Order: sequence, then structure tokens, then C-alpha cells
Amino acid sequence: MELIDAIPVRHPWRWVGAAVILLVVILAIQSMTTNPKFYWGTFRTYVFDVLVIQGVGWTLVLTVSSMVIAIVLAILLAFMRQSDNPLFRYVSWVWVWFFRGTPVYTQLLFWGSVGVLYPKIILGVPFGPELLSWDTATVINATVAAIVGLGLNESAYLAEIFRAGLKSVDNGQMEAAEALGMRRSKVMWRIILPQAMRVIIPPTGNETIGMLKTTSLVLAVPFTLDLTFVTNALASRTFLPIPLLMVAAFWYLVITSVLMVGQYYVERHFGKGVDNVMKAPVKVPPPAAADPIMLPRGNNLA
Amino acid sequence: MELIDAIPVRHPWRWVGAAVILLVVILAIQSMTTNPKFYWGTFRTYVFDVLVIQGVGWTLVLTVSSMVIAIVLAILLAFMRQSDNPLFRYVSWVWVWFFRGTPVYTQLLFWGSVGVLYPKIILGVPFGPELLSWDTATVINATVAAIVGLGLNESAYLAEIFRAGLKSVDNGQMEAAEALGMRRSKVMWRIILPQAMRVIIPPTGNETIGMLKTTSLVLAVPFTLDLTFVTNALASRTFLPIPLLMVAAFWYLVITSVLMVGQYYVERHFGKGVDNVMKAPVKVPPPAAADPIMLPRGNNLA
Amino acid sequence: MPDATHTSAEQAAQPVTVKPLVEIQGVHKFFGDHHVLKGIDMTVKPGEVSVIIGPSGSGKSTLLRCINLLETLSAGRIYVHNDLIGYREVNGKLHDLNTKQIATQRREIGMVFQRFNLFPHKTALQNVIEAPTQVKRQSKAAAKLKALELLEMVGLSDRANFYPSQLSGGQQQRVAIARALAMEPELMLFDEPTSALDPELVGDVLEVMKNLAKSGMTMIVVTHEIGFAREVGDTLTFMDGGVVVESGNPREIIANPQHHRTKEFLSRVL
Amino acid sequence: MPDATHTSAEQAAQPVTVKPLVEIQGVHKFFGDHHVLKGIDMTVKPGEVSVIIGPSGSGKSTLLRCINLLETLSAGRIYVHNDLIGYREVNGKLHDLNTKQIATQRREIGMVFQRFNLFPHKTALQNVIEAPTQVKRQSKAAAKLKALELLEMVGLSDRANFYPSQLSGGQQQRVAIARALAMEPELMLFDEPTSALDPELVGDVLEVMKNLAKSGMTMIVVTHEIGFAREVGDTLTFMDGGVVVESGNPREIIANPQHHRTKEFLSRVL
Amino acid sequence: TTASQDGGTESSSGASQAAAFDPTTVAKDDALIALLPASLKDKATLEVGSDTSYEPAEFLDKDGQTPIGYDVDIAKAIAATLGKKAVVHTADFSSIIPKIGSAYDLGISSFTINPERSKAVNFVSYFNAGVLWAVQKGNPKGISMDDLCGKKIGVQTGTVEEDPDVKDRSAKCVADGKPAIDIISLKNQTDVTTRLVGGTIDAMSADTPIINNALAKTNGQLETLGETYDSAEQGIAIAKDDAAFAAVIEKVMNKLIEDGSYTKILSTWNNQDGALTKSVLNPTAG
Ligand SMILES: Nc1ncnc2c1ncn2[C@@H]1O[C@H](COP(=O)(O)OP(=O)(O)OP(=O)(O)O)[C@@H](O)[C@H]1O
Ligand SMILES: Nc1ncnc2c1ncn2[C@@H]1O[C@H](COP(=O)(O)OP(=O)(O)OP(=O)(O)O)[C@@H](O)[C@H]1O
Ligand SMILES: [Mg+2]
Ligand SMILES: [Mg+2]
Repeated sequence: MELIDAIPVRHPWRWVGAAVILLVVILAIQSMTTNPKFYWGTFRTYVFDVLVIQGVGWTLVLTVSSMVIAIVLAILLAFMRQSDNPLFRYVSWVWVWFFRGTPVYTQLLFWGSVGVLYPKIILGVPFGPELLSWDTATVINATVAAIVGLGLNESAYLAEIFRAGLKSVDNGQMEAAEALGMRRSKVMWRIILPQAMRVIIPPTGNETIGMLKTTSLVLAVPFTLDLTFVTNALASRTFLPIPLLMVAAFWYLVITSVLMVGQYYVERHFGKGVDNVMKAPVKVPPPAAADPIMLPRGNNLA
Repeated sequence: MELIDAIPVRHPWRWVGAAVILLVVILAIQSMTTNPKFYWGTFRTYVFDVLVIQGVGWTLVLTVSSMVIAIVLAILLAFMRQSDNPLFRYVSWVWVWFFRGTPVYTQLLFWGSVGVLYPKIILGVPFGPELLSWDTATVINATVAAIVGLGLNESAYLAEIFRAGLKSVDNGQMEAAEALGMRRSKVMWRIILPQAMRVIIPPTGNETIGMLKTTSLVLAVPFTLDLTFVTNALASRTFLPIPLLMVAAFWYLVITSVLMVGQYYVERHFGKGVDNVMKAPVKVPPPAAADPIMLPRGNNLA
Repeated sequence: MPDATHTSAEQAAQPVTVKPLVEIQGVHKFFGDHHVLKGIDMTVKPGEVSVIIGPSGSGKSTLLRCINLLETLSAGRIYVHNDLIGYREVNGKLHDLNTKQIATQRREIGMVFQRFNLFPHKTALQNVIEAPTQVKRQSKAAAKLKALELLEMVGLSDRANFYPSQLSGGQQQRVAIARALAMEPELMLFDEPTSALDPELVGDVLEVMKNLAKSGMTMIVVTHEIGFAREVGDTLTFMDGGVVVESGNPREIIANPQHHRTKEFLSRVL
Repeated sequence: MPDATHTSAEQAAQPVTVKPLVEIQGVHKFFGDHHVLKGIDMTVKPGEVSVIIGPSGSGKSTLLRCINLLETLSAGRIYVHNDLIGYREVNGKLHDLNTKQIATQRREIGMVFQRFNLFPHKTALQNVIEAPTQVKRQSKAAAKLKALELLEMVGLSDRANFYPSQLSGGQQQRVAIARALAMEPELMLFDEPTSALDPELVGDVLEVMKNLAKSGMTMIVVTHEIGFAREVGDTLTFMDGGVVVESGNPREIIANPQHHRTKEFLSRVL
Repeated sequence: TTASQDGGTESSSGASQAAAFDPTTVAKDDALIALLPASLKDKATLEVGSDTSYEPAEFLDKDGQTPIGYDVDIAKAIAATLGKKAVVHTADFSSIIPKIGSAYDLGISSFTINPERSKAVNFVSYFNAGVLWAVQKGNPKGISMDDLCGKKIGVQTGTVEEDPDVKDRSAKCVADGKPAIDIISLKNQTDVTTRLVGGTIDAMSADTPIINNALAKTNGQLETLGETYDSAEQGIAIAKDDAAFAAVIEKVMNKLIEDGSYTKILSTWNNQDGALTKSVLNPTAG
């Protein structure tokens, strides 16, 4: 048996295109590194500055905690959207409409000034006597306001993503689980949601990375410890905005890279039994006759 | 035949929950409308102000044109990601990494000051003589900078969404089309992409609505005609920020509503043959034996 | 509980020793205007294998789905083990059962679908122990032991840790049977369990079902496998256009169908 | 073009009047280390119906996919109409064809898949006219006329404007056949075209294939339908473990298989 | 690293701060405390809103969080006189006046007193500053105060420089049939300054101390354009409906001027030029 060792098709234009792209990238990097307006010395001075590192920490705290709130709310909203109770469906729709529809900056301003608009949180019978009351400003301090504001806003976007994800799971899965005597809520959590995750994760990765940058709007609250505020403040002091923007960009890029790696593993986890298996060398006889109701393949990073 | 007319299960707790939600909404609306700090009179004065309406127009222009650029680039990037040419794949990956990773505000600042960093755009042989040159500031004016900056940034997010969407289409579709003698690019455009749209649209709707709000960052360029800038300027003139924030929120909400309606119809269009059909009364004999390789159902609005 | 008049009338007509496990009485089903089941009556005794055949669209799947509460009835009653399915009858008025009660009723009934519907993100073993651990709250260890026994029974003990996508259609269907059996149902419903399989793989699944029948499981089987009906079935029911056209001993009906529609149908699938 | 040595040697052994349409010579295929096709030789004359049978995993689908360039060969040559498939031979050295040339070669070969693979977002008619209008650049009107003729031929003229999801499996498969025929291929490949269908729906598809065979179309059919092989096949090839075990007149082989593996396999599917 | 803490770049005011006067040591005055409205009497703190991007009047210390500057010190001195502690909040310039009376007790952020603002709040004058312009070193774009039409002029949002000064100039351009001034109005003064350095705007207009500070901090990359004009008083903002509190603040300011604390604060920050001799409640705006 003489193995075929054919000469591949030549794609000269591809290589020209590739060369042009490479050249542009090299020129861009070269012009960035040599352009004195970027003040790389200042960049080096501040990139590991203690304030900047603290800012990175706070940005991460805001991102993670608001995403956690958003994910919990989004799951709730997506489930409500499928509820039998029309009022729940309606509330979920209005929530998504309202929070997607208004600017997050305005929402953050609201949460920042909720203490002014409503000086006291009163627990009591509506239109009746009050039972308990708190000072709003104590309960909703800047950190809480920032996290709540970002979390509520994001929940609306994620709710749409989760809704689309849940609908992508084949109906047969729900029926099979119900036929086993599992209750609907359990079916959702253990059968539908884990399968929906494959479709949910890539856009959620987008949202998380977007959120990282959105945290810079918390100045509206005002919350003044995040990365953008800190680097802006340093820029004001030094009157050198470009290198300090580069510092911020550098850190955002680092966090994004870490998140992208994380996304890769999360995708792989929820792809188990579906994505990973397809790629394994098919040694198992008989040849994996793809389950006809199987989910679409998908979405591996890199 | 005696039709069953059973008494439905009562869900008292659901109704309590619904009542609580309704009450909260009513209280919130009531407290908003009666709270003098919202200055509804000022709201009415400015909501149809000519400057505000112009701002709405510019915001729409920015949103639409940057989304168009982003979608075109995203499709290109998603196709490049599937190319045989490793350099194309790599460029696509780096693009997504870079533009998702750095803050759009920084990117907009860059596009705004590209005229300062690179005063001339020179077309010529690299490291050789220059052939043509333009004044950067003339070519990249504020509007162009704003649109390009927003578009490039968004393209990275959309590229991820498109990538996931393309991968969700069953491999059999590609094979069937190729077996008919269609060339790969044609298969992509006519067979794969239209089917992927079902998965792509809900997160793209999210992104469009997000972009609507992101346009307020064009101040970084600086571009000073969009809705947020205009209402902010009016607010600092009148010293009444809250009613003018409400004016902006009102318009964003209106545009979002219009976009959501649009999304509904676009989803319906690309769901043809898959979503809509399932719902039609099954009068066609024999009973629509669902195609086993059919895409998951999904994603209707409302 | 069936109402009094019914119990006396129907029960008397049957040998008093065997109480039917499934009683289907005058079941109608509409999908909108579409009248799919037009008054179905049927009884299945404990340990009986009841085979249903009929052309596409005749309502066979719909009937099984009604028994398992995947569809709501438009009219009529279904009793399993003397329990009215889906409703509570109080003073002659029907009340919907709540989701918890429905789930409880379903536990007595196992169902195997044409398209298997295994959970793709769980291995064969995890598919089988899912319901016992989550619904019956069995310990994981106990459920696992039982599951391995069941997988052994369906000839798949060496495939316990494979994901559905790594199994052939026939193997997937056998896991689906094991999964339903793990809940120890009194009644098993099979909806064309072999029709999504390549002809070569059909045999394995039918073998498992035969053994199950021999072990005394009550089964209602919708199938196109006439051979199976002849060999294993205790009764054969031929449905067409939403009604039962003919019903009785499988060997007799297959050898000598009384109704011309039965004749025509058998000539096509044999 | 096959090289000179080959043409003289092989051609001489065959009746000079009939030049083969498909020539498969010593084809090997590896998936990584997995040796799936182990030297397949086969010829199909114009107008011939060549039926391939064999157990699951024996490489039947892989062989068809190699003919249609959906897989690349590891070794050997395939000629269709004297055209080397997938490569250009220059000075004894093989060069890959570019995508345009591959697409051109594929146009001569129609393929029908087990899972139909209709385009779900297009109606039956749109599915059929897609390739003629997009690949052959026929006018829409002309393509439509031809498509309606083909749909008529497969008995679906009244279903032209239905989406695949509104058609039964058998109807979908018939649309898939019409779609492949619309490109007027010289050769049709069928990969288990009926095994995803309910037994009742199989007949319609086989009927269409029979008529196609009668009209003189050259066909290679992988199937489990032994009846079809006996009735319509001109040659029957039995594959197992990546090799051709036995090949010849279908009626003879089915009545009197020479090899014990053939015997065993036939006993299982008959 | 700790570049920000070490003062990685030289800070004009940092040196003098070491020997700085501590305004919290100002003696408390029980007579004035007694005059305070009831709602303020029991509060331990005095909430002050300030846009901390206006060096040297108000800006952030090395930690990036603590507001400092002469306005901040004045706030501290006022609070100390009234037996309280000043809490200075970083805020958007244009959001300060709307929040006075609710979130903030006082607004001290180099507010130039003008009729429009006087309609919204009470002002107690405390500083005298003029308007000054700056361009890039050597005026490469040839900007002249007589011909600003069509040029890109940077100002901070909500300042008197934006409206009425530059706005009126622009209106005049239009009236003369020339192109309007392209007003680039930014939230932070430092953004305006860095843009002028970067060249995306042609000139900027701001209060005199700010321009002087920017000139010093940008290592000679900028120069002034023309002379200071419109010398106008700046004021501490107090809620319009709280006349009693405004009167107390006027008295406190005059006490600080008299006992010399005021001058000490201003000289600490090298801005004694703008000192007033007497603080007035709601002076007629210029
Ligand atoms: N959800 C539904 N909505 C509307 N009509 C339905 C629905 N499900 C089934 N039908 C209709 O009910 C009739 C009976 O369907 P059913 O699936 O019970 O037939 P079947 O006997 O199982 O056929 P097959 O052998 O094809 O599975 C069909 O005409 C079908 O179109
Ligand atoms: N893409 C692939 N990667 C690795 N192995 C593969 C791939 N495709 C097929 N195989 C292996 O090649 C062998 C032959 O597969 P093929 O699909 O050709 O068999 P078949 O005869 O068509 O079987 P069936 O009747 O089940 O369709 C199988 O063992 C299968 O596991
Ligand atoms: Mg059925
Ligand atoms: Mg095959």
C-alpha cells in the first residue's frame, strides 16, 4: 500500500493577505513602542503601583459579586418566564424590558442617591403603621449600591441569554425526566439547565468581560476605588493620561485573558458527554451513532 | 362524551407573591410620580426639546452604523476562525482577545487622538518612500472616530456570538451542501449562516441594546451630539440632573422597545421552517415527524 | 377510585380473580379542533403484555402519553391500579392533581421513548441512578448497586461509564429501559422502542423486552414489530383513526384479521 | 486521467464494450491509527445498481464518503468517468485539487444521506432548486420547472411548499433524492436511505429508488433492505472489517453465500 | 511598587504640605454653634460636595482617595469652628448644586458666583479668581483671543467658563456670520488639560489658579493666552431654603479671615493672591 502524499493546493493570495496583516501588526506595535507620547517609562512606574493593584482587586470584587447576583436573578427570571402564572411571566418581561432599556449609568446614579430620594427603608403594613425602619444610607453604602446596581442591570441581559439557552434544550429531555416522576423544578435544575449551559456560556463570557469594563461606571454611585477611577486619578495628578490608560488597559487585558481561560474550562465541563466525546478517537464499537436528539455541537475556545 | 372540566389546582402562594410584586411596582411608580425631587414638570419641558430629539437621532446613527460595521467584521472574523490558514485563525483570535480585553473608552480615546499620535496617514512602501498621505484629522473626524471605535470594539463581542452560532449548525448541513457541489463560501452564506441566525439573534439583540447605551461613551472621542451628552449639558445648565436623566432614560427605553419589537420579527424570520411551523396547528398528515437532525427549538420573544 | 356504578358493572364481566392494572374508559383527546382519540376503551391485567399497532397518526403515541400524563385527557377516565390518573374526584367533580401528586403517580409508570431521550450530559450509570436518588431519595451507593444490576440485565454492564453519545442506538435504548426500570414501576410503556434503530440493532432491544415480559412485568407496547407481538404479546390492539378497530389474541388476529383495515395494514408491515 | 499502464492492464480484463463509470482501486483509509478501509477494489458500470451490505462499522459509509470527497483517501485511487477523484496527477506526483475543482467533481455525483440533511429553513421546492440556481446558475424559473417535475416523480408535487419539519421522514428522504437528482448527476450514492424511517414509510422511498434504477441511473446503494438488493441490484458487495468479503450477483449470494461471515450476517438481517 | 505614594512625579504642592497648617486645629466657637439650625446641631459631621479634579483648589492625595486642596482645608476649618468634622465627598461638578440640602450640607468646589447659580443656592463668597486661558507652548496653532470662532475650546462642564463665557463668545461668532466655537465640555478639568497637552483641543479656559497650576505641572508644555479677566468671587454653596445656615457660614468665614487661619490656608497652597478681605452672603454677582 502506497500512502497518498499529495502536494497541497497553493494559496498565494492567502499568504499575501497574511503577510499584510502581520506587517500592519508589526508596524502598529513598533509605532506604539517607539512613539514618545506613550511614555512607557511612566507606564512601568505605575503598572504595579499599590493603588493600581488595589484598584484591580476592587474591580474584580465588583465584577464577580455583581455577576453572581445577575446570574442568580437571571435564572429566576428565565424560570419565571416559563411559569404557568401569567403575572410571573409578565413581571419577568417588564424587568428585562426596564433594566435593558435604561442606561446602567442612570441606574447607578439612582442607587447612589437612593439614600437621598428615600432616606429611610420602612418595613410595615402598606398605608398602615411602620414596623421597622433603617437609615438607607447605612444599608446601601457605596459598595452595596455599586454591586446591586450593576447586578440588577446585568440580570436583564443574562435573563435573555438564559431564556434562549433553556429553549435550546430538546423537549424530549423534559418529557423523559417528568416521565421518571421528577418534579418540574428538579428537572430544570438537574436536566435542562446543565444542558443549556453549553449554549449559555459563550454569550455569558461576553457579558462577564463586558461587565469588567462596565464597573468603571460606578463613579456614578460614586464608588471611587475601581481600576478606572484610580488610574484616572493618577493621570490627573501626573497630567499623563496615555500611559495610565495603558496601565488600565493592560490590567483589563490580563483579567480578560484569565477569564477567557476560565471560560474554556467551564465550556469543557458543560460539554461533557457531548463535545468532548465527539473528539475522542472513536475506538468504541459500534461507531458512535450520534443520538438524533443530541444538542448541536459547539463552542470550544481556541 | 362528557368533556372533562376539572377544577384547577389552587396556588395561593403564587398569588400572594404576585400581589407583593404588584404592590412593590405600584409603590415604586407612586413614589416616583409624587416625589417632588423628580421634577416631572422639567421632564415635560425637555422631553421633546429639539436638542434632545437631535441627540436621539445621533445616538441612533451611531448605534446603527457601528453595529453594521461590527456585524460585517464579526462574520468575517467568525469565518476566519474556521479557515484552514492558521494565520487567519490566529489573527481572528488575537483580534477578539484584544478588543474584548481593553476598555471601549480607552479605544475611543485612542481613535479620538489618533490624529495627534499619527498626524498623517501615509500610504507607501514600508520603510521606503511614501506615495500618498492624508491629514489624519480630516479623514478621522469625530463622527468617524466614534463609529469606527464602537464598531471595532463590538465586532469582537459579536465574533464570539457568531462563532458559537455557526458551530451550533449540524455538520450534516455542511456535508449535504458540499455534496451538491456548492463551494464552501456559498455554503456558509446560504446554508449555515441563515440557520445559525436563530442562535445568534437573541445575544445580538442584547449587544445592540447594550451598544445603544455604550454610545454615551463617545464623549471620549470627543463626540458631543449624542443623547447622553445633550441631556447632561442641559442638566448642568438647569441644575436639575434627575429630570434630565429621566428624559434620557425615557428615550433609551423607547428605542429599546422598538428594537425588541424588531428583534421579535427578525427572530421569526430566521425561525421559518423551524420555530413557526412547530406551532402551527398540525393539520398536515402525516404528523410532522420531527427531523432528527433539526436544530433545537427556540427563542421567541414575548 | 372508580365510581361505584362502574366498578360493579365492569368488574362483573371479568373473571373476578384478576383485577385489571390499567383501565382506559371512553378516552377522547382533542388537539384544538383535531379529534385524535375518539373513545378508547382498554384494560390491561397485571403481568399482561399488551401490544398496540396501527398506522401513523392513528393516535397510539397520544394514548400512551395520556396514560403517563404527558397529555391531558379531553374526556374519559384512565385508572392505574384503581387510581384515577391526573385527577381527584370529590363529590362527582374532578380536581386537577398538583405537580407533586402527578409526579407520585408517574413513578408507578415507566416510559421508554422512540428517540431514547437519554440525558446526554450523564453517563449510562448516572442516567439510571438519577431518578432513584433524586426522586426516591435512595442513597447513591444503593442506587448504584441496583443500577449495575439493571445494566447487567440489559447486557451493558461494561458500558456503565460511557456517555450516550458513545453508545450505539440499540445500546442507548437499552439504557433507557434500565433507567425506567430503576424506579421499579408497576407498568412499563414502550412507544416504538425499536423504530429509530438500524435493523441489526433491533434484536438486542427486543430480547431485553422479551425477558422483561417473562419476568412478569405489565407492559403496553406500541410497535411495528409484528414478530414481537406474535411471540410475546398477550393481547394485540389495532388502532386506526383514533379508535380501536380490533383487539384480541395476537396470533389469531395476525393469522386471521377480521377487519379489512387490519388486513391492509398487516399486509404492509409484514 | 488514469495513467497509461493502468488503463491497458485493467481494461483488457473486462468486456471492451462497457467502460466502467466508477473504478475503486486499492483504497485504504485511516482515522488516526484506526484502519477502516483495508484495500477496497470495486468497479461500477454505467447504468448498474451496486448494492453494498455489511455489519455496522465495516466501512460502508466511509467508502461512499471517499467517493464523494467527504473524506480524503489514505491510499489508492478512485476514478469516476475516468476522472481521478480529488487529485491531479502530474508526472506521477499527486496534487490536491482546489475547492473549485472539487466542487466541479462533486456535481457529477449525487448523495443521499441516512439522516436526509434537508435544509430546514427552505421549503421542499427551495431545497431542490438551491444547487441548480446557485451552482449551475440556472434561472430560477427553469430550475423551478425541473424541480416540480422531480417532486412529481417522487410523488410529492403537492408538498412543494412545505418545510422539512412539516414532512414525514419518508417524504423528507424523497425530497432529498429529488434534490440530488436536480443536479443531474451521473452517479447516485445512497447511504442507508431508509434506515432512519419507520417500517411503514420505507416502501415509498424504495419505490422511488426502484424507478430511478429502471430509468438507467448508475447507483451505489448501502442498505439493509435485502429485498431491494435482490430485486433491483445488479451486483451485491458484502463488506466486513474494511474489506470486501464477497461480491457478485445478488440473488446468488443471498441464496447461497460463500463466506461464513456473509451467511451469519444475512441470517441476522433477513 | 509604590510610585504613587512616593510622589513618583514631583508634586508642586507636596513640598509645602509638610509644613502645612492644620485647619482642624481651629478653635470651636460655641456662640456660632448655638446659631445652627436644629437639624445640623446634633450632627457630628459636615458633608461637603467637591469635584476633586481641580488642583490646587480640590484634588486627590497620593492614595487616590483623600481630597486635599485649599477648598478642602477651608471646609475643614469651617467644620472645626462649628465643632464638627468635615467629610469631603468626591462628586461630579455638575451634580453638586442639585444635591445640596440633601446629600451635602455645603458645596465647596470653586463655584464662581453668577446670577443663574444664585437662583439655585445661597452663596457665601470666600475667594476671588479670574478667568484665564491657556494654549500649547509657543501657541503653534496661532490662537488669538480675538478670533476663537471655529476653534476647539475645552472647558469643564458646568463652569462659568463654559456658560456664559465661551458660550456667549460662540453666539457672537454666529451673529457675526462666523462658525460657532466648537465647545469641548468635559467632566474633569484634568481631562481638559491633558487634551490641550495632547493637542485634541486648541485652547482651554479655566479659573486662574487652575491654569497656573496646570502650567506648573505640565513641565512647560503650556502657556497662558492673554491676561486674567472677569475677576469674580467664588462662593460656598448652601441650600436656598436654609438662610439661617447660610448666615452662620458667612460669620464663620469672617471669623476665619479675622483670626488669620484663612490666609494661612491659602498661603499653604500658594494662592494668597485670591484672598478676600471680607466674606459676604449672596454678593451681587459680577
Ligand atoms: N401536540 C400536538 N398538537 C397537535 N396535533 C397533534 C399533537 N400531537 C399529535 N398530534 C396529532 O395527533 C394525531 C395522532 O398522533 P400520534 O403521535 O398519537 O400518532 P401515532 O399513532 O403515534 O403515529 P406514529 O406511528 O407516526 O407515531 C396525528 O394526526 C398528529 O398530527
Ligand atoms: N471521523 C471519524 N473519526 C474516527 N473514526 C471514524 C470516523 N468515521 C468513522 N470512523 C470509524 O470507522 C469505522 C467505519 O465507519 P463507517 O461509518 O464507515 O461504518 P459503516 O459500515 O457505515 O457502519 P454503519 O452501518 O453503522 O453506518 C467505524 O469503526 C468508525 O468508528
Ligand atoms: Mg407515535
Ligand atoms: Mg454507515
